[in-house]
Amino acid sequence: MAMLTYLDAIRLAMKDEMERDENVFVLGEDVGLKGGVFGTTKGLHAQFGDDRVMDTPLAESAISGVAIGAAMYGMRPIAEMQYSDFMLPATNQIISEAAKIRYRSNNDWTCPLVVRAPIGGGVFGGLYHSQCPESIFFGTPGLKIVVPSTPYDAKGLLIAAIRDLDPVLYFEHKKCYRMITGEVPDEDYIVPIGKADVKRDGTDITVITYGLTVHFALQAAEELAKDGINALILDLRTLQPLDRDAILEAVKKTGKVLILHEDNKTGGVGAEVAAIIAEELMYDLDAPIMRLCGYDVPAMPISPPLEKFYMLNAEKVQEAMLQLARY
Amino acid sequence: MAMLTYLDAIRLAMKDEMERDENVFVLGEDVGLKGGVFGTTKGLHAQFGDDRVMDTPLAESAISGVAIGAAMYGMRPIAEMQYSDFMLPATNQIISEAAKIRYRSNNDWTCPLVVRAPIGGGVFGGLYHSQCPESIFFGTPGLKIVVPSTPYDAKGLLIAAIRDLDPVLYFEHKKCYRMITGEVPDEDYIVPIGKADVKRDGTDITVITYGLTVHFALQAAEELAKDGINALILDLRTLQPLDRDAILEAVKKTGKVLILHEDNKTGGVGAEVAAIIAEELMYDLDAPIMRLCGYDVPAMPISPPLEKFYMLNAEKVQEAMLQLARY
Amino acid sequence: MVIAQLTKHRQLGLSDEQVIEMYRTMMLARKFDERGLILQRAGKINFHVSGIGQEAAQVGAAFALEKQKDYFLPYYRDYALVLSIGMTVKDLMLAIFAKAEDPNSGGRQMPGHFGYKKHHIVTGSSPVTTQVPHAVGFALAAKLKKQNFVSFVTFGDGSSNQGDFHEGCNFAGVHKLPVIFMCENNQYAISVPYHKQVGCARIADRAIGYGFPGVAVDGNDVLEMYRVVKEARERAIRGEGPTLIEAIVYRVSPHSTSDDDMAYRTKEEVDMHIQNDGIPKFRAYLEEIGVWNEQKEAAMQQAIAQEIKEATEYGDKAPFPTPESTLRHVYAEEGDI
Amino acid sequence: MVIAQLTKHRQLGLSDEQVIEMYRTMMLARKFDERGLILQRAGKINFHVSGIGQEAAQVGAAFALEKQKDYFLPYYRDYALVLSIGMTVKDLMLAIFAKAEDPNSGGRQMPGHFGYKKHHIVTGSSPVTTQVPHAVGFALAAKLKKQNFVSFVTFGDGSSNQGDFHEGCNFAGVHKLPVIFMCENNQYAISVPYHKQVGCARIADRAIGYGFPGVAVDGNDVLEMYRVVKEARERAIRGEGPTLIEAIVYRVSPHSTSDDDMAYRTKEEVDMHIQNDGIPKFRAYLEEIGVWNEQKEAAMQQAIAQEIKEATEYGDKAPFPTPESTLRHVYAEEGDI
Ligand SMILES: Cc1ncc(C[n+]2csc(CCOP(=O)(O)OP(=O)(O)O)c2C)c(N)n1
Ligand SMILES: Cc1ncc(C[n+]2csc(CCOP(=O)(O)OP(=O)(O)O)c2C)c(N)n1
Ligand SMILES: [Mg+2]
Ligand SMILES: [Mg+2]
Repeated sequence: MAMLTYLDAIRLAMKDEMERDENVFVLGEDVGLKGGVFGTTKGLHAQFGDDRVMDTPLAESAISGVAIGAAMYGMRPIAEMQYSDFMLPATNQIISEAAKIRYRSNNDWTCPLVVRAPIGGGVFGGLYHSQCPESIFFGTPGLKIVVPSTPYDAKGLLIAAIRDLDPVLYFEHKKCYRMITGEVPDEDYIVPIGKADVKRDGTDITVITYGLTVHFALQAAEELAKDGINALILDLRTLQPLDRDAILEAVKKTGKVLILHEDNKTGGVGAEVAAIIAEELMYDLDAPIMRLCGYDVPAMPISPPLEKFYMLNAEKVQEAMLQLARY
Repeated sequence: MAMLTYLDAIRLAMKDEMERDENVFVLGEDVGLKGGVFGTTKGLHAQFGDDRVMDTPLAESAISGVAIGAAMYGMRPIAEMQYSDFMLPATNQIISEAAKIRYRSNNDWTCPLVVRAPIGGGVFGGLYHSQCPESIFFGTPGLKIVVPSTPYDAKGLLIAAIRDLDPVLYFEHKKCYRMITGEVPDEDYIVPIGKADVKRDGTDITVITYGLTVHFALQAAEELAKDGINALILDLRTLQPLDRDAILEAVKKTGKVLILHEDNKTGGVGAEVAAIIAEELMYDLDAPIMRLCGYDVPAMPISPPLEKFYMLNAEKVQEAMLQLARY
Repeated sequence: MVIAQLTKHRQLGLSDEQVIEMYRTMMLARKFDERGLILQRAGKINFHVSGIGQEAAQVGAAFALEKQKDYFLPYYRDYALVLSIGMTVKDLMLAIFAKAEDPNSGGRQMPGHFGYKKHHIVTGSSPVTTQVPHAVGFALAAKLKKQNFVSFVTFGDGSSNQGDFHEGCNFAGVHKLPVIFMCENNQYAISVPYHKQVGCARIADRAIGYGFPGVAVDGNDVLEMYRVVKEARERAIRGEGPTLIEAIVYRVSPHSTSDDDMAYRTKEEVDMHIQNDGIPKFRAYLEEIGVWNEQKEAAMQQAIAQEIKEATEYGDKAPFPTPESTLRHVYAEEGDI
Repeated sequence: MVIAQLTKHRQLGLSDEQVIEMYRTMMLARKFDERGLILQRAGKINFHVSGIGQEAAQVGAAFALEKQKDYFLPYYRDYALVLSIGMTVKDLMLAIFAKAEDPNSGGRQMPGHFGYKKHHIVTGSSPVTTQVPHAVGFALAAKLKKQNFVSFVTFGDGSSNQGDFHEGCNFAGVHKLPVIFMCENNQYAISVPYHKQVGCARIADRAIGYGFPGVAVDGNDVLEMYRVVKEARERAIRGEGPTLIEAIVYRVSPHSTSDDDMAYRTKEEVDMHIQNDGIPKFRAYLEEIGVWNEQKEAAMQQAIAQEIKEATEYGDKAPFPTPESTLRHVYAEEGDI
């Protein structure tokens, strides 16, 4: 066990997997000498060289498209999108190609690809360095989507993604990179894709969330515990395929649910989670299904008071949880 | 009043608006001499010439990007995507640009653009000529999204979209083009964006849907009426912004709701509709919120038995409605 | 051996048997294609997209490459190409009838959407030009794994205006990857003629913008196509990077069975181009050098007719996939590797 | 007038007043830029992206175009460009302090994301190269509405590898639209040097693939930039179509205040290029031809320092937007047109 930052856990996962399997390689903008604009590939270029830690031209459709070709050949590419905001030029390659290769070839060809992309705001990045693109790709069958909240999950999910036989979108929250540290095993392990995780058990209300907001929920839960309100915090970890059983079990346990995410509310992952609950547990609910999400604006502005207004935080989450508990 | 096909209604809307406003023009692949691969622009080239009915190079990002530039200047472009499946190369221009121009410029610049794209299957088009892309763009603030089901709505919504001050995605269902005919006023009218429409009133169950499946629901409702089951059919018409009030009212009226769409279930528009209902009407519901949607597979295959298996139809819808009524 | 010295194909290192096989393959593709059109008109299949007029370019290229070693990323008109590298008419018939046994997609995709891992034919989709970056990815794998294969990708003239063409070519140019880009310039993108589609006179010239050679070739000259692609392959294997080849052809058929081309071009124009058909030209060459004659032609035609007849019957009778199979292979299943 | 005959700027049709104004604008941009870096280090602002070393290219181009008539689609290093066409240092300061009064975005966007309809400066985003098709759209509007303006768009060397560059250029080439594409080739895309980024030796050569002229220019030579852009504008207005201009410059600063460039290049390399700075070169020219001297320089420097000081104070003190304003202008509001 070692205490690592979320960022180091991501880097270590790539390092370990590249040492284990020579088919694994990283490509993206500035991933080489610079080690990535956030430092997630620092040191990898020195260890593995130009070919396996490859600086690419500034062209996301090519980064993903070339990675798809290499994956079909049998490589295990990790394609880094510098910011998830800049992943959209690659949408066609990801949704029309990566997601459909196994299906359209009737299982003859496969695309074991990982696309890593930093998401989220609160970093004074303005409209285009702060977005959460989950809802664009969510609901595309053929893709898997994961979003770790802790260093343990970050490493375990990335290793699982690299070893997965299908394309996986790996969204990492910028704000967690250096802010979140935690224990990470030294030995080889994975966090299985498709399994949510109860980050805090509780009896009164259930919060279902993922990514940065997991931490807001946990902080809020500690505060509320002082007033005897016991919150269960379920970290989805995998957005696609959703862990239906874990969601239903977590809701059954308390009968009250708050769905929480930074991505804007309308059409977000939370809508599907709410729909699943409404389909299955109507009569187990003691309160309406509540959602606390980003505002429905194109993206968060950079001006400090506006970013603060947009971003969720422990206080806003606590308030919503309290409201639900009091319902 | 004239009896028109859905396809003619679309063409007439463009013709009338181009006659009314010289800033309106159409651009896209094969929209000129050929009149579009489905014939939606037939005759327009002859009437308005090369410049206003413009064949473009085979490049969707340019079609939308050039249209965005022209719209910012003050033109009213109608950009045709030959199939919505081929709209994905334009995702970055649509989501990063069109949707954010007003917001990011703090209301200084605007983007009054219409993007028309044929959606849906049942036409032996295989994976890439049958898709419903709504869920990719749904939930992107700054965009409006409409999907007509009748000739009346097709013309009225397209005219409203062309006159709208913001970017509108106009999705037309291929299967409706020639199959659906109806009365269309000769005089100028619009169907307001953001307003759903009760296509059939009822008291026992509510079906919320849009596009082709509206017709399946209506046929099924007629059958069920024979057994004394009275279904209310709400046609959303506009997916973004959703007509919250109409949705809630329609559900209140019967207490039982089936959400129906051809797009695959997970992460579809239906999830948001279900979430809204679960948020607001928990205690007015006499049955769990039910969804009947496309399967969660990458896209429908072309082989006839497979396409038939994937596609919804009046029978499948009737069965679901009956199940809900019996609940 | 005097003659031999003089024949172009021998100078190119092609045996008489090989050129005859090339001729047969072009004819086989043509006959399959014509049958496809008939089957569609007869209502036996819903759709056919034709490669008539592009066979010489495809066969010339295919024979310059190494089957089962190089990787092929064809586009929807490449019947002659895939027939040259292992696909059979039976395979193609199973595809156009959308039957379970179709090796391309198990009847899931439209005709012309090729894929067959056994033959290194990479699965393709409908959105044009997405295969170009994929081909670059295969070439990158060759470099990373130090394998001496090349990847070969085709696309149309209109498709060369997609961003993926530019991004893929530049990536390959920067890293000098062993990939051959072949544009089959048939002068139209559905109804849009070349001059309304492409800003420059020759698509081959676009290679200048990526730092590698671009060559325009008469796509009706099968031996010239062979020569140019062979050279490109040798360059690639020597580590000298990509080549862009523009095969100048003409789309003789309408865009597809859904298209009425008389809405945007004249019969005269089409007829004029039919004169340049590469198949009779090549037959004339073979007869001129004495390796072909009436009898051989008749025998071959009969064999081809038989092969197509059997394949058609097989494809027609073969079972459809089961409806529930629609739900399979979205993700790896237990036991998939 | 003997001298006059000889001075390059007069031959180009520029008056002494104009070249002095060009020099002042270059210097103003440089000083604003240096202040931005200081403010960021001082923690007064979060982020600054610098255009140091690209001022001559931008000013030379801007002065060859028509303010408030042509449409400008700048990229994030174009401070000197926007200052040449109506933006003030005060406007820029309001932007870097992200204040409500910022005309670019009301404090919503990062610094360097320009937009000001009054001055025909078209709103820009962060995803690179999306502005290229937009510029083509403005040029298309000029053609459709028979207006005699041109659109002018800039972008970096790395950005010229995006699909939108290719698609936009080809569209403009096919329709011979009045647009000028200017690539500010500063040799790097963040840490990636030109040779790992672009497959060909000269980005200007890519114009061949779109059927219009491409010209590479020394971006430190403000008068040469002026000449080339002026010519391009005249071609565009005559209906002869687009021009691609490659301004060869060097990115003197790190990519942004978040970047440590010493991780991927050496101080020696940077220092060497600082020698070619276009600003002192231009000052030398002005002194040589006798329109400039020490005193004038001192006076100008003082005026600029004063202007920047006042703008900084104004920007610093100006109010932020209200938090709730976050929710506004997603769609047109009552009364918007
Ligand atoms: C991205 C995309 N846009 C549009 C289409 C529809 N479409 C299919 S083929 C075609 C024309 C292709 O022309 P070209 O590239 O010249 O190839 P050709 O058909 O002439 O061989 C079009 C527009 C598509 N398949 N993909
Ligand atoms: C589509 C997209 N991908 C990635 C980025 C992140 N990014 C910002 S600037 C930059 C480098 C741009 O290089 P270049 O085009 O040469 O312009 P320069 O910054 O050198 O002036 C990158 C990769 C982006 N803004 N947009
Ligand atoms: Mg063509
Ligand atoms: Mg640069």
